[in-house]
Amino acid sequence: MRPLLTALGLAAAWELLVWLTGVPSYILPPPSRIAAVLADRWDLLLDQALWTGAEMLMGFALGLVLGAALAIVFAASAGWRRWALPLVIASQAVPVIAVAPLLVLWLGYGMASKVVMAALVIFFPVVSSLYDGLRRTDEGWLELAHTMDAPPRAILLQIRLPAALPAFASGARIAAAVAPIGAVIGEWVGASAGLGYLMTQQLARGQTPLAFAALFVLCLLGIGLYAVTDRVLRRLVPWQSFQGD
Amino acid sequence: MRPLLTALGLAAAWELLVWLTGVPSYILPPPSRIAAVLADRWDLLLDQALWTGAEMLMGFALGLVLGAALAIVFAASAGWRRWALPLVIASQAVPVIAVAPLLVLWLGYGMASKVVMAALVIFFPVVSSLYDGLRRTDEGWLELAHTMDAPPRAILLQIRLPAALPAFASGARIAAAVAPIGAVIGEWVGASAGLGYLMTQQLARGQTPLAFAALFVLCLLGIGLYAVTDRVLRRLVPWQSFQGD
Amino acid sequence: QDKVRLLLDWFVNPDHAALVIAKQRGIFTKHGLEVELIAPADPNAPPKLVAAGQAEYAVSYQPTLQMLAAEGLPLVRVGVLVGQPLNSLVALEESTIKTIADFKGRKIGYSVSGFEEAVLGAMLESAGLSLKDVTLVNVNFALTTALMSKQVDGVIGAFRNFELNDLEINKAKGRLWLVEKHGVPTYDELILVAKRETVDVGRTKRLLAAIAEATAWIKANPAEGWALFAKYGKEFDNELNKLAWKDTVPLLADAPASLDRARYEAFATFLTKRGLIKQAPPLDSYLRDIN
Amino acid sequence: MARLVVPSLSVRNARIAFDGHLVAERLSLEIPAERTTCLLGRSGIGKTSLLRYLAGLLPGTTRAAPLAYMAQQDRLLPWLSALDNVLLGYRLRGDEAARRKAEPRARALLAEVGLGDRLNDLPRTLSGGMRQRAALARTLCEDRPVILMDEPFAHLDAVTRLDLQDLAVRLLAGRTAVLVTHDPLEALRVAHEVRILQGAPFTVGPAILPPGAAPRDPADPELLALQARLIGELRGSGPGDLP
Amino acid sequence: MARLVVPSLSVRNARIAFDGHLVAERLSLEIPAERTTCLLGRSGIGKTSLLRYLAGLLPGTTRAAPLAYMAQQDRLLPWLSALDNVLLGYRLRGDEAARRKAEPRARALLAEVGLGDRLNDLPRTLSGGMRQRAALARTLCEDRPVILMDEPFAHLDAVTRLDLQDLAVRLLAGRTAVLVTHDPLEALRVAHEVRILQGAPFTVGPAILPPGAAPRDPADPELLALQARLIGELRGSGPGDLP
Ligand SMILES: Nc1ncnc2c1ncn2[C@@H]1O[C@H](COP(=O)(O)OP(=O)(O)OP(=O)(O)O)[C@@H](O)[C@H]1O
Ligand SMILES: Nc1ncnc2c1ncn2[C@@H]1O[C@H](COP(=O)(O)OP(=O)(O)OP(=O)(O)O)[C@@H](O)[C@H]1O
Ligand SMILES: [Mg+2]
Ligand SMILES: [Mg+2]
Repeated sequence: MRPLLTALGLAAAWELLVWLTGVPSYILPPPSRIAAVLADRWDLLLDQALWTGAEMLMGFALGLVLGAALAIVFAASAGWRRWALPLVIASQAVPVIAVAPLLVLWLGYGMASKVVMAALVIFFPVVSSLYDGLRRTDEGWLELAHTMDAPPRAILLQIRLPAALPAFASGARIAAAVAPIGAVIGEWVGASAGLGYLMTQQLARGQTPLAFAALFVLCLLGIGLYAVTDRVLRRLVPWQSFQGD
Repeated sequence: MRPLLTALGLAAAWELLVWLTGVPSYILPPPSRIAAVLADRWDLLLDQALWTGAEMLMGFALGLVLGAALAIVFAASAGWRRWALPLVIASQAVPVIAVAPLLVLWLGYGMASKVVMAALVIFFPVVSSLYDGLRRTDEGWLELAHTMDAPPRAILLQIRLPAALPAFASGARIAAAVAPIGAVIGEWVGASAGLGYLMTQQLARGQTPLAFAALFVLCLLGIGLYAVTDRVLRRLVPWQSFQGD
Repeated sequence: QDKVRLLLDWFVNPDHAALVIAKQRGIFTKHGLEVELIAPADPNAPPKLVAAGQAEYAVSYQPTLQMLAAEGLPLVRVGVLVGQPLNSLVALEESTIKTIADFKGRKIGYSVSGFEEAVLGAMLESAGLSLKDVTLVNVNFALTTALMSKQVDGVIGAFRNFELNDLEINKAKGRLWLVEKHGVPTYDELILVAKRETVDVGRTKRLLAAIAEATAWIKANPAEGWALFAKYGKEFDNELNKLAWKDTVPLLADAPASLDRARYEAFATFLTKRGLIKQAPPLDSYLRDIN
Repeated sequence: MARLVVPSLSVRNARIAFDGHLVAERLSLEIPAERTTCLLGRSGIGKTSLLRYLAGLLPGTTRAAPLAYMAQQDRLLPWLSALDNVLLGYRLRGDEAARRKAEPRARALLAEVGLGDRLNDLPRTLSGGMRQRAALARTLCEDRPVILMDEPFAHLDAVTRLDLQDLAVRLLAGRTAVLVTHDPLEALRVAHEVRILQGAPFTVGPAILPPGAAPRDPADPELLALQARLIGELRGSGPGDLP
Repeated sequence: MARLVVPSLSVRNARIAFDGHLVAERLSLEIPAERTTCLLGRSGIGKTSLLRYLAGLLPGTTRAAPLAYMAQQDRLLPWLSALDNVLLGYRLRGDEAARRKAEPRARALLAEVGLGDRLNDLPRTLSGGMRQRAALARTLCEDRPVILMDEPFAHLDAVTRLDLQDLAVRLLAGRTAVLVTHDPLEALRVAHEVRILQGAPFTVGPAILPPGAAPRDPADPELLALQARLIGELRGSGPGDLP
């Protein structure tokens, strides 16, 4: 109920904004027009949304796994960290147009190259947050483990990792929110399908309302993934208290 | 010394990769060719790097401020959170091509529109992490403040906020790493200068080595900003112990 | 049946009419080809991928081919889809810009193609101006949007068969300057390229024959052609493509295998003079006459 | 102090439970005003829960009057110096004038608890007992009519403990104080009333009134006799979970 | 136990300092093997630091033998149940067979400290004293030749404390144990040797040997006399920071 009200309120505010600022509708269509397009072309949008949703989910899953694995490796080994951390940071500065041909060359035009590109965007918040969490473990626990003759591996997996789960959750939340744009960026690689493709195609030729309808669906995907992730993540850390709703 | 060794090692690995996979140099130039271009065109690259660097720093600063402010607002007010948090999440799903015309309309082709676009990418990790940190304050401290009749504002600013600084630092680290791509994305909004602009141009002309030289400089900007941010952030939380270097 | 991957230059649009119709009507199959059309998002990637062996053919542009050839990419032109420039300089009719000379001191938007400066420079010089007299802004793909919202005073890189229609749909009228009439040598807008070492002449012949046949059919049945094209994908069935279709059909090359070497010679000279290529590679290194 | 109304605290028909786990039921209790009441009871019986009930920290409870609550953990803020931690209440309430007025008292209190030369040190450089003393100083500096303290001297050595008991008696005079402790002798030294919690769910025993004025002499045979009685009562009163 | 070599601990010419703050210098100390040594000393004098030195937890130190260390804080892992916390050492060392063998002992120990019905509860649902008891069980479950404990009974009521002292005496027999406490009587009840830390930087006084076998009767007049002597020594021996 409440989310619906919020959505309606936001749409009204937007309609008002368009009306007040007099933004032409080929730049920012009013929600009423977007709604009309949504109603009219929902089959097309649904088709593309399925593509993008699939890319998004796969990229998210891959990003989470890859990010968590890398963070653990970094926490475990100073050697790896020294070599690979700069690479991981540098990877975030790489625009898709520079690597798109490379990805196609290695992975073909199919979904794989798109998912990999999406994961490249999505994995970083996870690595960074989790690694951050892993390196600020409570000293007391580490001392305890140390006096227990725990091997570093066990300390990492049984103490530092669970202790860093809230940090992981933080990173995963960011990852969930950027997953849709990751998928859209991925759509630049390889063959054309998906909401990002539809948007680019429509915008390039002035079909703004349809493009914004696609954008709206994309935003819904993002908010949905975030909401689900947020729920699941809270379960992940039952010993942690949360303020707010 | 050590970073230099790392860099050399990585370059060697890359050269080997290019050599082994036989990737054509118009798709992935070997570091030796990029180095040659770097040496040859450093003045051009420096010019563009200054632009992008400026956008990046301004976007980063704006992103940090905006992100921190929003997180605090969200933590302070359930009302704002309910309305604006979905918007903030949705904002991360918006590709630059959809908002570029709007930004240009409102801010013109100057630096402002690029910085705003960059900030839009950069601010999210900060909001999300900090807000996450703000909502998992130690219950004991909250109880203490409660028995002390602290007004919610004071609790937020004097207890929850300092306690969430490590979370803020986590977000800021991610923000620092994505700042360069933020700037490049910003350059999509009608640029005529900058590394991203240069890259697009050179890739279109088949001048891949120069494009990758620009990419290399961009990565350096990213790693530099990350390193500096990381240092500064550790100072920010002197009471927190850090494992690892 | 030969399996062939053909990379389009961009998203599917009426410029690709012959390819789409040949596929839809089974003309490729008739010529013993099983063609997969792949639309990328980045117009610059296809020729590189062809050079790297990731596809047999790509749709590209003459100037792009010549620049890439100068950079040493092993590409050859094997055919043509649109044998004349589509590129043009456009301003709003309602604006004060009536001649190219009126652009002095104005902003011109473009979408990176790699040679916009060369084309625009030549056009401006034909009117006594130079690139220094205007401000160039990369507006990426939002050419008409930038123009209509008056963020720029003109755009270069607008396709004559598209952007005017786009303006029209949005209730604006454009004024158009054709590049080839204002100091730019004429060239082939859309061509087919293949990898130099691996061109299969026989197969290419069949491909071009199929395209020629499709083109002929389209020109004979434009309305039916549109209906077929609109069925290729839900996203292609829109007002703009419908209008553009009408303007594009007459421009399709009747003889895709034809080759005008002089055109390439002249344009190479132009690119060299404009500083986009240092040294023009020999024509034979990147042109392959399939006939 | 004079300006504050010092209330008594009363619990009426209270129920304390944590998801299914019942700690107290139909509990009624009167804590007299301007007196120090010590609570004794086996570990895990519900002393902390009762204190939190009185402090209005349990869901559905409110507190009766402004109070200072010293928890079982020190709860020092790691980013504030000892002095700033002691002044935390004043900083949080944002009354700059009050804070300035309280500062000399905070310094004096820290000196009295033996941290006069550690004013500017961060908590992480303090020993466990020092942290507890800082928390004690923070609680006493709050200058509230009601003061609730949960094992405030647990980490202090025997001598320091005696000194700080004296300090507490002095500063708690005229306030309504509830003090949880595990040391019967400590309870007998400082309290006007001692109460024993027993059983699960717990009930609160009748008030035991040690003779004379606090702080009492721990070697007083009457006190020692009372101590033996208290220990005896505790022994037979576990929450049922000790063998 | 028999299989383990139980070593004595020795400190030779040690120096303990925290950025400039000198805690001990030229410290030499012999802790006898298979004996329980109790350390007494004013709050902040350096007991924890000495224990950490012995545990090899201070920079530049190493420990002499496998040991179990119970810190002043309980250090329970919040995501593990009480039982899993007690078995933490075995889980960490990854020896599944040993863990399975230790589990019945862990359960028994938890029952002995009164947590027999809280095996599967998370630490956050336990009271402060319960947490301390769980930490005690964890330390004793480790089955090490050397055991270091920092105020292990601080949060326990008088009765539970006596019971657990008995438990500790029983389980520490044959091991080298060092136990920091603030309660002189507790030290006298359980220790073979009691040592007092005094001064800043601290020195360690001569070993005081309570008569008879532990656990001793706390009402024994000889013990009470010794207690008075210890308190006297403590009183004159602050780290110089108490007024
Ligand atoms: N990490 C640290 N940084 C700086 N100073 C420290 C640190 N740890 C301990 N100290 C100082 O060393 C001294 C001894 O501390 P320690 O914790 O050993 O005392 P203690 O005898 O255990 O006291 P308590 O009985 O209060 O636990 C104290 O003055 C303390 O402030
Ligand atoms: N948050 C909680 N969730 C579940 N159970 C709880 C919670 N807090 C306390 N309890 C339970 O309530 C009972 C009373 O706990 P409480 O902390 O009040 O004991 P206490 O008398 O203060 O013990 P101690 O002397 O050990 O501090 C215990 O059985 C404890 O496990
Ligand atoms: Mg308690
Ligand atoms: Mg200590």
